[in-house]
Amino acid sequence: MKKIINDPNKVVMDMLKGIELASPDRLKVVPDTTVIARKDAPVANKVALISGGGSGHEPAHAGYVGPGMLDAAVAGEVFTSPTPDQILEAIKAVHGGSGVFLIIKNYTGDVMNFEMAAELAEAEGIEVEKVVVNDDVAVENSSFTTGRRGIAGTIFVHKIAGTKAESGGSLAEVKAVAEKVNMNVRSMGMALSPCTVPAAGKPSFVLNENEMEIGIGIHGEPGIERKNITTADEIATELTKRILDDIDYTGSEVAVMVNGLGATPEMELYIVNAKVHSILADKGIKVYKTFVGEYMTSLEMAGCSISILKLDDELKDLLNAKSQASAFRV
Amino acid sequence: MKKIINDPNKVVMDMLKGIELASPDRLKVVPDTTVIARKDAPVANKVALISGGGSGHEPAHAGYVGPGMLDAAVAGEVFTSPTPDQILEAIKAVHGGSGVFLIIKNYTGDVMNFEMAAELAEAEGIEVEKVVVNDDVAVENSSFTTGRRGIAGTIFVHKIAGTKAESGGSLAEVKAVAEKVNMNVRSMGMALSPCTVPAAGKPSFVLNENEMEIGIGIHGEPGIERKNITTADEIATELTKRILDDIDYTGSEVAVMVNGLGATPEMELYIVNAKVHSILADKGIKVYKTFVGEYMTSLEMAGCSISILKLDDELKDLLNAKSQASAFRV
Amino acid sequence: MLTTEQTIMWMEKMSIKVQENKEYLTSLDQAIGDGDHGINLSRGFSEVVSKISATNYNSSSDVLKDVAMTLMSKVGGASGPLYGTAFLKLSMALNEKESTFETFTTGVDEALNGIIMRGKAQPGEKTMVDVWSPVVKLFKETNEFNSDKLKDVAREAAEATKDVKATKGRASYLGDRSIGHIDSGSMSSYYLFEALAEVLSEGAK
Amino acid sequence: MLTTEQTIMWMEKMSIKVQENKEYLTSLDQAIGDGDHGINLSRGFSEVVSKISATNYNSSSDVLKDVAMTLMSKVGGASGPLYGTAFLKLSMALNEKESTFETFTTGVDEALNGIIMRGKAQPGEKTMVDVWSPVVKLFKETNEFNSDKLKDVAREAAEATKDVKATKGRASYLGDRSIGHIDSGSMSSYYLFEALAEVLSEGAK
Ligand SMILES: Nc1ncnc2c1ncn2[C@@H]1O[C@H](COP(=O)(O)OP(=O)(O)O)[C@@H](O)[C@H]1O
Ligand SMILES: Nc1ncnc2c1ncn2[C@@H]1O[C@H](COP(=O)(O)OP(=O)(O)O)[C@@H](O)[C@H]1O
Ligand SMILES: [Mg+2]
Ligand SMILES: [Mg+2]
Ligand SMILES: [Mg+2]
Ligand SMILES: [Mg+2]
Repeated sequence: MKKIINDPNKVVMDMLKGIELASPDRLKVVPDTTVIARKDAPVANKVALISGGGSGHEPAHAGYVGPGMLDAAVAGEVFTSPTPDQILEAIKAVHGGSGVFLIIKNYTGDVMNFEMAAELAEAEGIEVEKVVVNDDVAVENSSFTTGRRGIAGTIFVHKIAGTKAESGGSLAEVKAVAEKVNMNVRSMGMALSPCTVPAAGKPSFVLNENEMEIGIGIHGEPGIERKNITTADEIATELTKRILDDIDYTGSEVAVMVNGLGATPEMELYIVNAKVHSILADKGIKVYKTFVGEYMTSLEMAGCSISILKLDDELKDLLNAKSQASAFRV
Repeated sequence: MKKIINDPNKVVMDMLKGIELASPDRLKVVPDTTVIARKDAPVANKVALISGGGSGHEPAHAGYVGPGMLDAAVAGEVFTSPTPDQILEAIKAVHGGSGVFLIIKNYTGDVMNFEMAAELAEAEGIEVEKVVVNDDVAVENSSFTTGRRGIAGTIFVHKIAGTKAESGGSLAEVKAVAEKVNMNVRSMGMALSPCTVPAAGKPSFVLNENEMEIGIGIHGEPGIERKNITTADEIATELTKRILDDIDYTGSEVAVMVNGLGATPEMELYIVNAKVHSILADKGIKVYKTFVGEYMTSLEMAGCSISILKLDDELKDLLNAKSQASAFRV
Repeated sequence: MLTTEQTIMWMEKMSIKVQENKEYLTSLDQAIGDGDHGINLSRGFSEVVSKISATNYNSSSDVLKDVAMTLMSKVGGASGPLYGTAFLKLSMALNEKESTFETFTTGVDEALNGIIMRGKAQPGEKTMVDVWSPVVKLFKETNEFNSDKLKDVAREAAEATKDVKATKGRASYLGDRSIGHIDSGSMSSYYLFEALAEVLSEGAK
Repeated sequence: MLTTEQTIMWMEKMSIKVQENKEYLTSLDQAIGDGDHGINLSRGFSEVVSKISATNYNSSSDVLKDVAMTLMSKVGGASGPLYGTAFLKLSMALNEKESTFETFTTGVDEALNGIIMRGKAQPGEKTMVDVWSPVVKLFKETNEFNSDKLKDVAREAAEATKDVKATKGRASYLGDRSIGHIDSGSMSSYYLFEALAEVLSEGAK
């Protein structure tokens, strides 16, 4: 394992220190917690948004804290959902009197820990609502199983629900628009190489020189299928097809996100982006806005995911508004 | 070689297409060139700024094109300086009547190609000035050799000179402030792993599991020294020491950039940042602004560089002004 | 059936087993999950041991309540809330009651119900439920504690998860590719019952 | 000394050598540079060959001018401007003059001066100058073309760069670690003179 770290068991605390020092005017670590909050939190009379999950997905989630997006991000250990007490600390730190909205990615651990925190907060009289994001079409959406995962499409929820809250939306309105984004966003990813959890010390799986994993998650889990590596165009085509098979985007306007998983050069993401645009153009789907970069990573995994969000006028306006989070530019 | 590409010999063209499609409202590819320019170029009566170099350093340089930074970026083949004719195309595309300013990183190839382009432009009656950035303290600054390289500190030149030009600075003023940044910025990098030029198909060098290279450039060249890998704190200490040995920053305010070379998780960059801040605090050097992320990469190299810029009031104001380039947030 | 001291010994033994098998548990989770189960439990149970060794207890129930709260706030992921809930239910069942085989049986039954309530997995979905459920059955079907039987049942149940296709937890994302690997949470649950068996059979000597 | 046809053959031969040795040149550049020299020249000389095979020429000088312009606009990096300048100077020296051994000698001398003017390297700094400079010396010291001598001098000069510490070009960043590797641009310059020697000795047959 080659990493620029001090102690594999202290990476999260060390990172949080570095994040706070990088943006002392904008962010703060809530003392004795793993919570990064807006410097000016709690913001009175605004619905407060909280997201989070395991660490190792940077810039998710601290990079999305800021006016127009999240009020706080809760960092768990690497790839491990944060615990209810930490999430509760976040809730208490940002609650401004208009309720708290939790953006949860659909993993058993995340859902349980956030729900337990919500129960604890409600016991203290704080109104809490949530959305469970499940945009990953690699996994079947069945009520008999864990269902689809939440991956990079979650960033669109942060942005759109965040802007709704910033512009005075009520808890119910924020929840409604978050659900709407979740209903309309689909993602799928692939990897060329695995990643190594610092405390584990060895890669999560092994791929041969000619292999790739399709339908990868963001926690170093193996994907749904192992294949011979093909061209960027074929990869973009396969991922996009799986997404388009899942909802009908015909005739609509969309936002596209080509997300790098950590080690993929931006050059390659732009090459994928070119193909995604040409596929969508061929199908008469109009791209309203494109995001190319690292938004939701999996440590140093090489690979990418594609997310497509179907837009209407409300979503366009909310997506387009300026945000001041460091990792999301519009 | 594992890459998400179509044809190793067409990566630059494919990438440029993807960049243009991602930001059709802000950027354009000058037809039949490898030049990315501001959509509204040429901007009348503004000094036009051009940077560029080999590809593979993304977001450098197209990510810095936008109001308040560059007017155009010229992309060469991977790690290969662009040719004079392409640079000339960029000059002609952005020249708005107040002269053109070239930001060149100090590599023999870049300097020669940009200078030849400048000569051609001057022959066509366009006034051209330049700065040759050489911030890398890994290499000795000798007039008998090629001298220090230009690496991530170049981004500070883009921003500060760019804002000077945006706010109406003359060609001489833009040059003066660019020189001032170059005089006051120092950088040094290290790598945990090499990178692979697509057309070469194999990595530029090999490092054992316990080795790192100190004093690495941004083209997959070996560094100046190979060592056993140590902790993030020791790495940050070594790089920072080399920088502080080179200029006296005592009592001054500085901007810090912790730059990822491509495959390094943001988590690790923040861990390095925490140590850099504590070193500077110990020395009584005040950090005015911090930038952590991927600013000047070397394909999928794992590693980082640290840059420190000594600030005065003029540089602070220019650094602080908003820019609309996609890869640089203030 | 379980004294305060034995409860503490149970947790200490479990902690040792988890540390010793940290890499094995992690490698099981790497194969079909995200590779943190050993790390998570090792962090959690060392915190448990430091907590309970620094505190004086008057009952098993109090020990188990601290175990529950510590796991809940130090483990995270899926296993944190699940083990946390299990120990909380067990603690509640033993609260202010004499610790007999019957109360303990009720306790593990309620712990299992807690896991099912939180995680919504049924037996056969390749989760720790697949170990807890036959263990509860064993407790219910017998009327005194049998260390060897407990170990056998738990171990066989854990190993049997190998042939199951996961439909809950992270391994479910793999579909058929989850077959052929033991579930990490089932293996750690086996260690838990093995530790209990060892503590109680030592006590019996 | 060099007919228009021979000039074209020279470039074709050079292009073949560069394609054949593309990986070798790249590996030389990987060791102490950035690993693109073979790629750069292969791209450049295939463009040269397509350009000159699609054009009719009346003189060596015109061929070489197109070679220069093509390399200048297709190679980039350090070697693009340097080879571009070299061919431009050679073309200028041969312009409207009879191609004799003397005019050609003047041409390579001016090409070398062009390389030095652009790149500011002196002999002994581990760059292509280390090959061009003994080659020019050979031309000046003899009064007729000698294929074998030219090949020998150029090859020995290229190989001798192995023991030199670089002070110009990218290899200079490595300091002492640059010793022990042949300079890639010196090797490609050797191919250039080898190609010339082969064309002219074939012509001589
Ligand atoms: N819904 C569930 N019900 C019961 N147990 C579960 C459930 N989901 C996961 N588990 C158990 O948790 C274990 C994984 O724990 P751990 O790796 O610590 O958490 P995570 O999956 O969040 O990384 C699995 O091996 C499985 O036994
Ligand atoms: N200043 C210089 N003068 C003469 N030749 C040089 C100089 N710098 C570099 N070279 C030559 O150029 C070669 C490298 O070319 P190439 O790899 O194509 O360019 P780059 O170094 O820009 O990647 C070196 O091997 C050396 O022979
Ligand atoms: Mg986990
Ligand atoms: Mg080069
Ligand atoms: Mg796990
Ligand atoms: Mg080179």
